[in-house]
Amino acid sequence: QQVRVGFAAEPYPPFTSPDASGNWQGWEVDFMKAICAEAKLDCVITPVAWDGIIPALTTNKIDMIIGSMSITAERLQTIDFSDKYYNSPPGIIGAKDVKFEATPEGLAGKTLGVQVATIHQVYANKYFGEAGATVKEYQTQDEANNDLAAGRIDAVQADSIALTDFLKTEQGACCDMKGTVKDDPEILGLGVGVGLRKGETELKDKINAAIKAIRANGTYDTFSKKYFDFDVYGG
Amino acid sequence: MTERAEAIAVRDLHKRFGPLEVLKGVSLTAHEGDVIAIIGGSGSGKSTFLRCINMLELPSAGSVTIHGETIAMKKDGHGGMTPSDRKQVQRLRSRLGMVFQSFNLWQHMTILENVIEAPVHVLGVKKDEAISRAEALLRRVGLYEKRDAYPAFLSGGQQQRAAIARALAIQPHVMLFDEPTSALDPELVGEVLSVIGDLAKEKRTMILVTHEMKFARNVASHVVFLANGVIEEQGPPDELFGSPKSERLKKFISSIH
Amino acid sequence: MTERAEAIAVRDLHKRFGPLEVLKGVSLTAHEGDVIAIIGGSGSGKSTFLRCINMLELPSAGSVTIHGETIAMKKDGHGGMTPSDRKQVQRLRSRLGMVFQSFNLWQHMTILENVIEAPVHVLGVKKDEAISRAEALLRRVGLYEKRDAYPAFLSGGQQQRAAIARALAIQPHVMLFDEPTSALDPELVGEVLSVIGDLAKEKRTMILVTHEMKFARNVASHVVFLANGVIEEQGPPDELFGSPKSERLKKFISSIH
Amino acid sequence: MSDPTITALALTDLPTKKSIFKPHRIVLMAIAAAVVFCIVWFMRWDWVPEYSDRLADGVGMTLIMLASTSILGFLLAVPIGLVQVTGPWPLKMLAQVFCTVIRGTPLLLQLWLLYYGLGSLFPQFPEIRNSFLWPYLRESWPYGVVALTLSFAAYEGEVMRGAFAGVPSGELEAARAYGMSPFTVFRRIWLPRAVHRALPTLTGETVLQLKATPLVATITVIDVYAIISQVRQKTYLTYEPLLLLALIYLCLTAILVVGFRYFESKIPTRGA
Amino acid sequence: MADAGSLINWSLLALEPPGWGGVMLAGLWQSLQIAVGGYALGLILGTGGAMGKLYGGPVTKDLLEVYTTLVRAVPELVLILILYYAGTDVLNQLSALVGFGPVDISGLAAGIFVIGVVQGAYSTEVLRGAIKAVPAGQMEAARAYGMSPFQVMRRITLPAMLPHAIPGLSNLWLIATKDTALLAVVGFSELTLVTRQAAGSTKAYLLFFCAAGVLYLMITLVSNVLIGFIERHYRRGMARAA
Ligand SMILES: Nc1ncnc2c1ncn2[C@@H]1O[C@H](COP(=O)(O)OP(=O)(O)OP(=O)(O)O)[C@@H](O)[C@H]1O
Ligand SMILES: Nc1ncnc2c1ncn2[C@@H]1O[C@H](COP(=O)(O)OP(=O)(O)OP(=O)(O)O)[C@@H](O)[C@H]1O
Ligand SMILES: [Mg+2]
Ligand SMILES: [Mg+2]
Repeated sequence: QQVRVGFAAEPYPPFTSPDASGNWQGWEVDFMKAICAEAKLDCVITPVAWDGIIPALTTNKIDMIIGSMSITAERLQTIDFSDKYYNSPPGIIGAKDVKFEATPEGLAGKTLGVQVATIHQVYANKYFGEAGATVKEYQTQDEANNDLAAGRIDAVQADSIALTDFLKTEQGACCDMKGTVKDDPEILGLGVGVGLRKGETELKDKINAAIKAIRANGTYDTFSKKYFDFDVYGG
Repeated sequence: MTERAEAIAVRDLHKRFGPLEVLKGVSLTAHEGDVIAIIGGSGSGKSTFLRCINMLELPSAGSVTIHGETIAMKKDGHGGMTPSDRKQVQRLRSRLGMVFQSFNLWQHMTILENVIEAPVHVLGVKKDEAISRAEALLRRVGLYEKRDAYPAFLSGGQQQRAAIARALAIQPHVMLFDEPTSALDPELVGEVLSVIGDLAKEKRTMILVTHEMKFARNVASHVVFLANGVIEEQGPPDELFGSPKSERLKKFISSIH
Repeated sequence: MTERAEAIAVRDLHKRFGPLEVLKGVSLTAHEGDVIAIIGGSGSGKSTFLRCINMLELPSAGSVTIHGETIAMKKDGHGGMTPSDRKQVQRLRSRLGMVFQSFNLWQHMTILENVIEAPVHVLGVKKDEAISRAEALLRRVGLYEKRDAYPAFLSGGQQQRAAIARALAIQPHVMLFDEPTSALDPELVGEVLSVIGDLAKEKRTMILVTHEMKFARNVASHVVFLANGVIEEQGPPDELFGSPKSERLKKFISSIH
Repeated sequence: MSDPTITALALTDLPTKKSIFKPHRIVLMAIAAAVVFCIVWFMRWDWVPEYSDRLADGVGMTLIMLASTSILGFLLAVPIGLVQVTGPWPLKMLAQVFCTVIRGTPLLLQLWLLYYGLGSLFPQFPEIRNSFLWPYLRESWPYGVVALTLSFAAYEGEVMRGAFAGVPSGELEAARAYGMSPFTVFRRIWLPRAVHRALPTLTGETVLQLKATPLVATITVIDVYAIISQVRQKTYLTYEPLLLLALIYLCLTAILVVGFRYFESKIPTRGA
Repeated sequence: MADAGSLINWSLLALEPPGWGGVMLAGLWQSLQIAVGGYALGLILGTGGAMGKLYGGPVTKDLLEVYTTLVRAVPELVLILILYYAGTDVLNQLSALVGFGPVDISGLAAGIFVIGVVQGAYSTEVLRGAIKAVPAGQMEAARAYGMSPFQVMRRITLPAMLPHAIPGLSNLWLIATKDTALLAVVGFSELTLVTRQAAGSTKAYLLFFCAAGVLYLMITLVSNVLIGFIERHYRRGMARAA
């Protein structure tokens, strides 16, 4: 059975990013390979625009989403999720020479960049937008980071793992981590899961079983070590 | 005249455009070798009559018989008629060689391609054979050297001669000419008329609408005067032009000269 | 004739287009009130002569004097001449009212706007004043009702009358007409000629190139026959048309009639 | 781009239906009504009231983008067209290269090149942040305005070139014959006449420009397209927001066309 | 902070990894495939559409009018989004109705479909105008010599309208090549999107966007040369003045 796995068609290191030979690589690619091998699925990567990835799933263009997508109540109304496979608290970064806190007060009057169709967009609009920050929405995370480096925006909210990775790059040298945001499970969800069409319980069961299996047999830890020196699965 | 076969017989042809009845019952028979000239004032229905013969215009009533075969017609919903057998119409059309006032050569084909088009694609003649016949025809109308030129680069007279060659190429039983010279500059009329005159001498069956009275008188075996949608008078040219009977024809002839 | 002031004097005008010498030394003087008709075969250089007068065509040699003021010219590098003072040319041009064969009305302006354009933007007349004068002129050429129409919606004759009003609006010393009726359908020629005839009756100085011999004979005070780039013959119209001396003129006159 | 192509690409005339009440049309309209009913009834539209304010703002942004870039683009198109007709050869070359490059590459790419390409230079040249332009360089709309303006100028520049070249020389000659200076000839006759000639293609070009505006949403300008994108993210609806968006553009186009037709009827272009 | 020299790190464009040239060329190849496919599909739809608009029944005419009006009034970007999702959805539901499972539509097919439907409306209008420019007498002469309606179409109407259609069709081709860039917005890996990915991964935005611009420009310039040949070939029957 062939399964089309939807990826966001954009670099999102260290999870998914295209390399110069046109292949995808990163932690989530390794994760996908591991569960597909485990569940004996013939998986093909199908890049889709991030802001259209849920419609692509519901209109049958892809069969599952592996794209650091958090399991939220809102998304669960439209699609289904597997169990979580990693967790990353949202963080906020900003220029090194400007000091502020990752709180509504700290961000008041600042421009905050987020990627559209993410939990961060929802969160930032609710907590910071209300408190006087300008929330600017980007189609890709990479573009938000780029504008932060360019100085067009003051801060970016995203996965702290992805942000940490960005801060390590040449471009990210401009900025530092201002902290993680106050939790709101309602919006921020319960970790990242594989997105699935509603009603496809058979596939969902296979994937849940596969996640359990690779966690249990050490495969998960093996490929995670290549990327992280901490437990990405989270608590 | 009676011993020769009937080439075309039109019986009681009516044609109306909406409220306007252009032809009010016209009958005409052309036998093999006849050269019939149709004359008449502007708007008298000459072109319409000619176009009804090959069904470019659908008659409202009446029948058309070509070489003994009557075109099968059926009534349509709107008080007119349509041919009941498209294939028959296409077959019979290919026995009529029509030459238009405005030549209507196909602009995207060379002269030679124009001439072989219908033989090859309608009659199914082999291309080689069609070409050799076409070249003979073009030589006859004096256009052999222009065979690879495109129509737009020819003078009006040359285009009309090419159109005549094109019509002859399907070896028609009857040639139909609709004012073949009236779109030409006066100095080019002669060359076309002389080609048509040659065809008349060969006893080729022809029906021609023309405004060239002198020419009609010289080449026609029979002249038909159409007025107000009916044949007002007809007969041999000398009789018709020499001693016209109807007032209308008298007036028409005097207005022309 | 001599007591009247000189309106235009052209002396020994030469004009060549590359190898072709179109004007080979033409001199002509028009006094106030003269109506000079220039006639001649096609290609004889009539238009070129008229266009040299207001420097739309730059003469190769010779001089043009308008109302006593000679246009200052200097040699250019290529064996021709150019005006040495642009402003002078512009000023003198505004004393000449040119009417073109193809009207050349400005299509993006109404008739009234066409007529007030040069007075307002060249002569600096106030707009109100220009309008009231323009309306008077348009009334005179019978176009008052059409003053707010755009040229494209007028007949050729109406357009040419509007063009005459436009030329008159700058209150020119001399009116120049280049075949003002030859782009018109025959039935529209009359209305334009009658307007020009009226101007002639008022003793307005005019130079007109025309193919209308009858008209030239009636309105001109002086007729010039141009042939081969020189003035072959000139004189009062009755003399010139009545008893032409040169062979060329005789032939020209007979070919026209 | 020739006029027939513009007409093929952009709606320049509303379909005129002489008689709406032909039997087959009544049937078609009944079917259409049924389809509309199904769309309204079976699809989800409860989000519309919540977003109506923002949609109105978005439409406003779209219209501002359209108006400003069309006007600026047109102003730029005039010199571009002019130098191609009479300019000295370096200017002529420059204008031709400009038109070829802009018309030969996708607008989306131009937008991204301007916005992200320039943006990627800022970290290396921190002095830019201190320049007086920084308040504008920070924003995204100026990039949209520049890209759309250049695009309009390139396409309309070709039209203007034809319009300038096509003004009958006799009319210019008449102007000179009445003593106008070269500049007056240009100002009073050549330019207005060329603009007049270019008018008939302006409807099409403007509709094309309207159709190009949603691209600015990809560089974070909040136009109506961006608002609809937000709706799509929020509601997870696939079709409804897009259908509404299509309807909005349809209406905007119709209004543009009707408006231009109205103005055109005031300025006769028969002589053009 | 990067030094200015990294702006023109040409090795990033190398064909072999770690250069991104190969990926860019693959994107270009995708773009060209979609452009050619979409253009061809558009021509087919356009030919049918033009015929329908000119010779079809009243219902056909009205439906085609709706099609061309909608496509010409709504931005390509919006149409592409709608068609991209709706196209496969509708197809899937149809095949479900007939009893087949969901059909697997490749991204390439979806891209061609989307561009083709948009181009179809444009071609309809271009071809309709071109056919109307052929004098009616040409078709009448063909009928008078006994050609069937289909033959008239194939032998006379279509070839005779080509010289009139070629300028418009050439422009449509250039637009098709540029419209493929819009597929980047739905995440289709054509030239513009892979450029954006390459730029994002390497941070050499200017370099990659300019390189892509050059590639697009090359398509246009090469097309223009070819169009010139084609135009000369098909206009040979037209008088110089025409
Ligand atoms: N398709 C048409 N629809 C309506 N009226 C038509 C049509 N074709 C011809 N008519 C009318 O029928 C009448 C006869 O036309 P027809 O062309 O047969 O005249 P004609 O004798 O050939 O005239 P001419 O010498 O000017 O060619 C005219 O009044 C014409 O207006
Ligand atoms: N701009 C030009 N360049 C080259 N030759 C020209 C130019 N203008 C006119 N000529 C030539 O000069 C000659 C005289 O032309 P002109 O227009 O003055 O003749 P004309 O007497 O007005 O003739 P017509 O009665 O036909 O108007 C012609 O042979 C013409 O070809
Ligand atoms: Mg007739
Ligand atoms: Mg002349």
